[in-house]
Amino acid sequence: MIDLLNAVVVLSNYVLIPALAYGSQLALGALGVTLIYGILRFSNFAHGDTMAFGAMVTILVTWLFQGWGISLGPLPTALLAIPFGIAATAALLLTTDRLVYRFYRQQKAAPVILVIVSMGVMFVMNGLVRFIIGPNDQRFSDGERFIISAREFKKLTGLSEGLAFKTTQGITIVTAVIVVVALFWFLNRTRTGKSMRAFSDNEDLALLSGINPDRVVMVTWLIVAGLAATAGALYGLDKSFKPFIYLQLLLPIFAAAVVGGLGNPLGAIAGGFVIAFSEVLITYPLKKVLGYLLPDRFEPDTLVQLLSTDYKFAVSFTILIIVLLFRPTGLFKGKSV
Amino acid sequence: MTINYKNIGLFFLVACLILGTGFVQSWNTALFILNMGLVSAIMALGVNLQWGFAGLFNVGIMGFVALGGLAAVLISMPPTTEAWAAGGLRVILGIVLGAATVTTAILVQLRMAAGPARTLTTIAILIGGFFLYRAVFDGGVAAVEAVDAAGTGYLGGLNFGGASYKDWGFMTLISWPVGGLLAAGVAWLIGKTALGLRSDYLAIATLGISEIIIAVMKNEDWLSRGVKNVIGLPRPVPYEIELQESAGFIEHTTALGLDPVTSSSIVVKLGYAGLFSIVLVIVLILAQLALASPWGRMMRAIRDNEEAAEAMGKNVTARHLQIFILGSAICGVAGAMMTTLDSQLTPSSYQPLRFTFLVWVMVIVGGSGNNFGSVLGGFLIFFLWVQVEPMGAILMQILTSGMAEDNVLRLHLLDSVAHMRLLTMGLILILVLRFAPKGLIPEK
Amino acid sequence: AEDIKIGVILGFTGPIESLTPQMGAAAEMAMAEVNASGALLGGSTVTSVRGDSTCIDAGAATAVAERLITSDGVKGIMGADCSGVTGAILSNVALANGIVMISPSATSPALSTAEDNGLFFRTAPSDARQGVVMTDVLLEEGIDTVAVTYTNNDYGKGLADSFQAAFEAAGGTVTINAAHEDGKADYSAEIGALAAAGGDRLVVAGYVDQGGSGIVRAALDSGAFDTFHFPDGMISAKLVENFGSDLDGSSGQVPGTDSAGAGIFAAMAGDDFDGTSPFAAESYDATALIVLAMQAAGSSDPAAYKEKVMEVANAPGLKIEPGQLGLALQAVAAGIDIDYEGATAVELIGGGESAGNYRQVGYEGGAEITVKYR
Amino acid sequence: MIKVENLHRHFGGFHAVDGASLEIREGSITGLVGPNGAGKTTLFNVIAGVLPPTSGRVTMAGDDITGMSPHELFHKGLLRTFQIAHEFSSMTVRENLMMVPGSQSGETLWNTWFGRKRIADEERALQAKADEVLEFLTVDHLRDEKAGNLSGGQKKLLELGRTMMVDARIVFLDEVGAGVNRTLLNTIGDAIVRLNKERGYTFCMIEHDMEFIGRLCDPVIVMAEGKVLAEGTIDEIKANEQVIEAYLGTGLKNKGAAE
Amino acid sequence: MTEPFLIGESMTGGYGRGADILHDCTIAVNPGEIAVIVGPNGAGKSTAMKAVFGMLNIHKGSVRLDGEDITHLSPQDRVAKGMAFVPQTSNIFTSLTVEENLEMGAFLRRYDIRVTMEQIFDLFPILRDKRKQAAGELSGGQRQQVAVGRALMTQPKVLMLDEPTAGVSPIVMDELFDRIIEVARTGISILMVEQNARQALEIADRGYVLVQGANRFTDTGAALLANADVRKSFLGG
Ligand SMILES: Nc1ncnc2c1ncn2[C@@H]1O[C@H](COP(=O)(O)OP(=O)(O)OP(=O)(O)O)[C@@H](O)[C@H]1O
Ligand SMILES: Nc1ncnc2c1ncn2[C@@H]1O[C@H](COP(=O)(O)OP(=O)(O)OP(=O)(O)O)[C@@H](O)[C@H]1O
Ligand SMILES: [Mg+2]
Ligand SMILES: [Mg+2]
Repeated sequence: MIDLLNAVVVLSNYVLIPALAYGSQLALGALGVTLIYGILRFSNFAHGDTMAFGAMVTILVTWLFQGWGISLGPLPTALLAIPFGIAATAALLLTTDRLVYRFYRQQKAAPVILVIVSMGVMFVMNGLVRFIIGPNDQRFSDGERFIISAREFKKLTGLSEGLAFKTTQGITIVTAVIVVVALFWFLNRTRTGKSMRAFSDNEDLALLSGINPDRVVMVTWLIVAGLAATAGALYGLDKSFKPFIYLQLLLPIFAAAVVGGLGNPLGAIAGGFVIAFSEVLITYPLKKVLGYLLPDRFEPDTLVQLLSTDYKFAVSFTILIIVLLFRPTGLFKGKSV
Repeated sequence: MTINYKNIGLFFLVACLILGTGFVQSWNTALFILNMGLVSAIMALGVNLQWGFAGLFNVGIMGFVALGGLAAVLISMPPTTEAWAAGGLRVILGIVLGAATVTTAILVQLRMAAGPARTLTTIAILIGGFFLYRAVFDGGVAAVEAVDAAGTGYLGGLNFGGASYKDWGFMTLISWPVGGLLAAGVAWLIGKTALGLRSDYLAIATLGISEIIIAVMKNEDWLSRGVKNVIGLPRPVPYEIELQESAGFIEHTTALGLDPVTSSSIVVKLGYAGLFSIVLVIVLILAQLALASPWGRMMRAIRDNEEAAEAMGKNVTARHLQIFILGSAICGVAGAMMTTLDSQLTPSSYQPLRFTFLVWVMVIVGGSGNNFGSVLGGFLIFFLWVQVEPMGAILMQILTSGMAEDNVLRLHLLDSVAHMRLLTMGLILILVLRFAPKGLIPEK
Repeated sequence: AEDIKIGVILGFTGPIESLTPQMGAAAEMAMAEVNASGALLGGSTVTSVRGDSTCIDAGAATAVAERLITSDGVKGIMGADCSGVTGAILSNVALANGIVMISPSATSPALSTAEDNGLFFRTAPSDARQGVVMTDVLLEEGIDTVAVTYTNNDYGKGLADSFQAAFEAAGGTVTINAAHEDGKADYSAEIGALAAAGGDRLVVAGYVDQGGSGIVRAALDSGAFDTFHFPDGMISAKLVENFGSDLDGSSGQVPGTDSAGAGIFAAMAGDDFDGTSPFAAESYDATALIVLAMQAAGSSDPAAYKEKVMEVANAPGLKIEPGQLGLALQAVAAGIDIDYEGATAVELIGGGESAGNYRQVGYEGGAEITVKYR
Repeated sequence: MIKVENLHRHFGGFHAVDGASLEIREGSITGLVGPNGAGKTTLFNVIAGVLPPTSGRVTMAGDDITGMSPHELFHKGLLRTFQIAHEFSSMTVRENLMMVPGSQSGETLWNTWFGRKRIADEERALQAKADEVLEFLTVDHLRDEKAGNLSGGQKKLLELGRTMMVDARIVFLDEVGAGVNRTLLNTIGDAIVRLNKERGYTFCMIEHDMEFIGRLCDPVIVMAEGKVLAEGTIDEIKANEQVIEAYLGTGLKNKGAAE
Repeated sequence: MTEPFLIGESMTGGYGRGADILHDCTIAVNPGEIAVIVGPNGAGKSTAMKAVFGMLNIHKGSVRLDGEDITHLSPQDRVAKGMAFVPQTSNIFTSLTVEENLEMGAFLRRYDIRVTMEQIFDLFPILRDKRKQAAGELSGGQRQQVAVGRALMTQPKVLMLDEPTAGVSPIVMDELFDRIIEVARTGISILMVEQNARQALEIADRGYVLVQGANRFTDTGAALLANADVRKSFLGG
């Protein structure tokens, strides 16, 4: 019995919780990507760096607050600073749209042009962030690190395996779920949300219905700013902030958005979990778990690992491709331009 | 006809940029840009074939380029005889077993009637095959990798020149078409499975596959030393040192009043430029002929509306596969050429940003759907890629010129010069597309 | 008197971009010192020309090196940083143009045997040596089972392999030797695998700015490992800053000596940059060696001064510490043999690489302490 | 010519075609009418291989063609037009027509490189043919215009024009008349009859303009709710109570009041 | 002569930088009237409609609504002024459900749209069954019904329809014309393009025959129907 519990705890600690948290992080990023794809109809490569920008502003404000002695008790002070991050990101995105994207929208440029333009924007934002805060790691987390740490858990339960659950993991998971539900509701139930979908479907006809395109675009960027800054800050809190990483984060984020079905918020979260779980689960060596579950005689002396972690990306992409083969526009019937 | 002047003007402009580099900076740098521009132009042609002609959103270019590089190693390096003796056959046997397992499984799927029996047999074959494969293969790999891990530790290639393998530089030329074939083979596999996907879904699938290819090249040390890199590939052109030591060469250069060291590297680069130009011209002519023919028309029709093209008797799936393989093969050839130019294979230098997206930028900025646009884009963007670094520095100097010597902002700005490289690239990209939203030489 | 240009090719952007500013600053500090003395080749000056190696993109790195050599006319290269691009620049550019390269941080064993025509040196030791030192440290601490994770490049792989070989030969057990990719968003899978394999200590052969820290963070958070062992790429003030007392009980080693030089160097760096940042001291020394060799050869021609590098670096001769470059230049000019010790107790062996002195570190009360030198 | 047996096509739980059986006689011009959403277009799509049937069988001159792909069917001489025009919008009007004929030697890569001469000859012939068709459809002045820039009706004409580029055995026309000017439509009707008489093409056409159907078609098949409701001559159909109720209606109620 | 409620007067213009499509073309309609435009394919009927709705730049002539010059207003401002338009092609939101399509028609109306929607469903019963289905999955005729329904949802002052009956079955077409008459009777101006020209002209107060972008004949519907020339060349005899 104890063995069974230990096995469950090991699996939760190294597979379930990390994958849930990582999946939520991906989902938050993927939501922004998927929203831009859904409404403005292009894959935004600058999203990773938008997240970095939002996180950067949040960090700067957090430092300010920390300097003033403001804190949130057990919760990270950064939560207080996120609204400022969002506001700054919103300003940045609206400016970018005004200076860059609007021109191509009016030209009715092909989506791929926008994709390439967004790469240009990515380079510029990337330079901007590194310019302002530098290329290095920055730490800004405070408050309680853990809801429960491995050591406490062991003491509490007397089990030989520990289970750690970080505050940031908790916040991320909760936020992701709330945001997905809210966004889904907003897009499918509210007038503004529907008008945004209408705009993405048929811009000319949206005009004929009296929908104001500028407003739709603005609302989209505002929501994206909220998502990007929140996602960026939460990611930075959980791991650490480093501008370069946000660029790397883009790949799994896109994968999550695509496998879930582009343009669909529910897809983004499903996609996030698919990617996260396939990375963590397939490469997890079962040695310890089996060690608890099987009688001593059968205890494995190898790692019992299906594939080495070298191939964790390969695994998640293989799964992605298999999913797409059966559901060509993702789990939740996404769009394609 | 005016449009033609504009295009010639654009090519002239790029030529001037490269020549200008030669005059202002150095001819070596100019030739380096020229050579990489030639290779990039070929890659861009491959991508243009897929995207511009057929609308296939392939974001896995990096993988095909890397496969070309792999071919360069597999063809032009000497075999590691000890490694072959230690476990070469076992590795090969392992691979054969693996392939046989998959083939048998597929055959079972095709031949047996559907039902639990078939599923069970397939699973049994796959699992049994997997363990058999691992048992045979892993041992072989361990043996191969144990052979002088720091120096070789891999099976090596097919260059039988022995100790003087470096003199067999023509082997690298053979590796170019082989790189194309290797890429084509993998493209065929991918195409068979994934080409049914649309737009961005195909994109992410190809992106993933290219990451998988790189992962394999990074981690399978027995194949090409993984992240330990293979350096010192033979060359199809003479070595600078040889030229510098050859009496005849020194005589010629001094007669012309040139420095033998500089001229040796220029001569070598010109050699590469000649070889690359031949390939580019061939690919360009073939692509251009194909585009301006009923075949090109059919491809454009498929790109415009697959359903209607299918109804008009065009086999869309087969055509997509054809052009996907062709475009990928061209990228493979270019990849082998690039590895030849670098004379080394370093898997970790294959980054999507550099090898996939930069090529896309070339195609789009050049003008997708237009072969000359792709060639122009290849040269121009690579020129920028190299030159934005000094440009970024100049930009910073201009920005800071008015500030006091110890101005904090000035120091901060100068500190961040290195980050201005990508920023400058981004700005230029945005500006170019602003003034030529359909690319510099748009499709007609 | 001429203005001699020296190329400083480091990855100012890319995966080790947080180390390179200090390295570059150290190199330029050496040049400033030389210029201040006015003793070089009858009043010549040296100027730094920076180039971005990107650390990973061999193509970009060779292009930069090419430009520095052929258009800026540099007479020597301080760099490059990462082993991959260093090999590329060496075989494609430096060899062809006959330019001397002294790398402060390329540690791949493969570079020991690369063809170099006597043009390539490094002030960092080969990782083959570090593997042995690491084994000694661990076994002395009574650790005989470890898990190893390395950054998946030639540095990490080379180090992990040489360590595993040395450790197992000495009777230890490596439960798992798994790679991690730098710059990835999440290391849960890697930590899962490492934890499942188990071990008394986790050896992290990575970069502190990169996946290395991510791995340590994830391992600590999930309770997978409490103590670690860090090779050179991980040891830095940053590590302590990041993890504080969580590291207590961990160990590591980094190229370094108890020579007074290291301390002097750190003091010289003062507030300008962090003198204890990895490979900053090596960068200072690499630059110094180039200049001193020029002085010894009486010429800035690489073909001439490449012969002198080993000579000025090794005994016998007048020992030279950081801050004494002016003195050294005068001594050489006066025909006195010198033995450049510098900030890292430079001693070049074999084909021109650092012999490899290491500082063994431990962690106590949230601080890094020096246990001893090896 | 074409025989459809107990054909079903479901979308999720919805039965768009629900057990339809019908026959298109060789050499006939068969009309297919029925209320909006009766399943006519879906039926076409299944026959032409665009949609796989849920169940049922389609044969062409005795050969089973169920589930064959559209391009294979094209080469068997089965052509179709689309109700919502599917022009190749970035190609010129003339290119839209010239791409149609199958097995052009210029569609093989090898020939584009080494068989230029043959291609040039073929192209000339194709071009002449295309121009002839364009003239007939009164859009010859637009031959170098991008097809995407055509007016709604012109696009429909182009749909029709494509089927005139090759020798077909059977042509399925899905509302080619909708949006086409009536005077021109009459000319088109004449051409259809001519092709039918002189070249022996079989036609099957969906149309809501009863006058047009009446002028050309015999027999007329009426579909409703995925099934065949009636079949017969136009007069029989017009007199059929069920058809009137489901499809034809009884004319304007308000007409008088408007004037 | 008093000025008509809506008039596009002497409009000359074309698409982008291309040649002019419209040449001095005039279209007008009054409240409670039905105006019908007929003409051969490519005559510029749809172009004229778009010009009136401001989706195309005209460089000569003007558009006036109720005496006010609206030549330079954007389409969406014209919607706000009470104009509604059903284009000839891509006239529905394919990825939105039928119901959402209708809601979008009433985007600018914030108050009770349920009643109007019920009326639309009564007019086109099939749409009630398919209200939750994506409009892109509908049959051709059903789509057309959605498109017209969307415009009716606006409850406009001017309703502009480009070939509303293309592809709809006879029974629905009759319903539709009936409805149009009803709508006109409530004082709304209706401007439509039709290829089912004879039925359309029968109910039209004004008729315009457009050829190559210019007015060829302008008269009452009945008069045009009676004109042998018009019948032969444009109405199919
Ligand atoms: N992809 C689809 N998904 C769901 N339902 C569909 C789909 N395609 C068609 N339908 C439904 O199937 C029914 C038949 O459609 P079809 O297009 O065959 O009608 P039709 O007879 O051609 O009508 P029309 O005269 O209006 O063109 C319609 O009710 C339509 O809503
Ligand atoms: N977007 C466009 N760009 C350029 N030319 C266009 C465009 N749309 C239409 N045209 C051209 O303008 C002319 C008039 O087109 P319009 O759509 O107004 O015709 P129409 O009278 O509505 O015809 P139909 O009855 O076929 O719908 C046509 O010759 C067409 O080729
Ligand atoms: Mg239909
Ligand atoms: Mg029209």
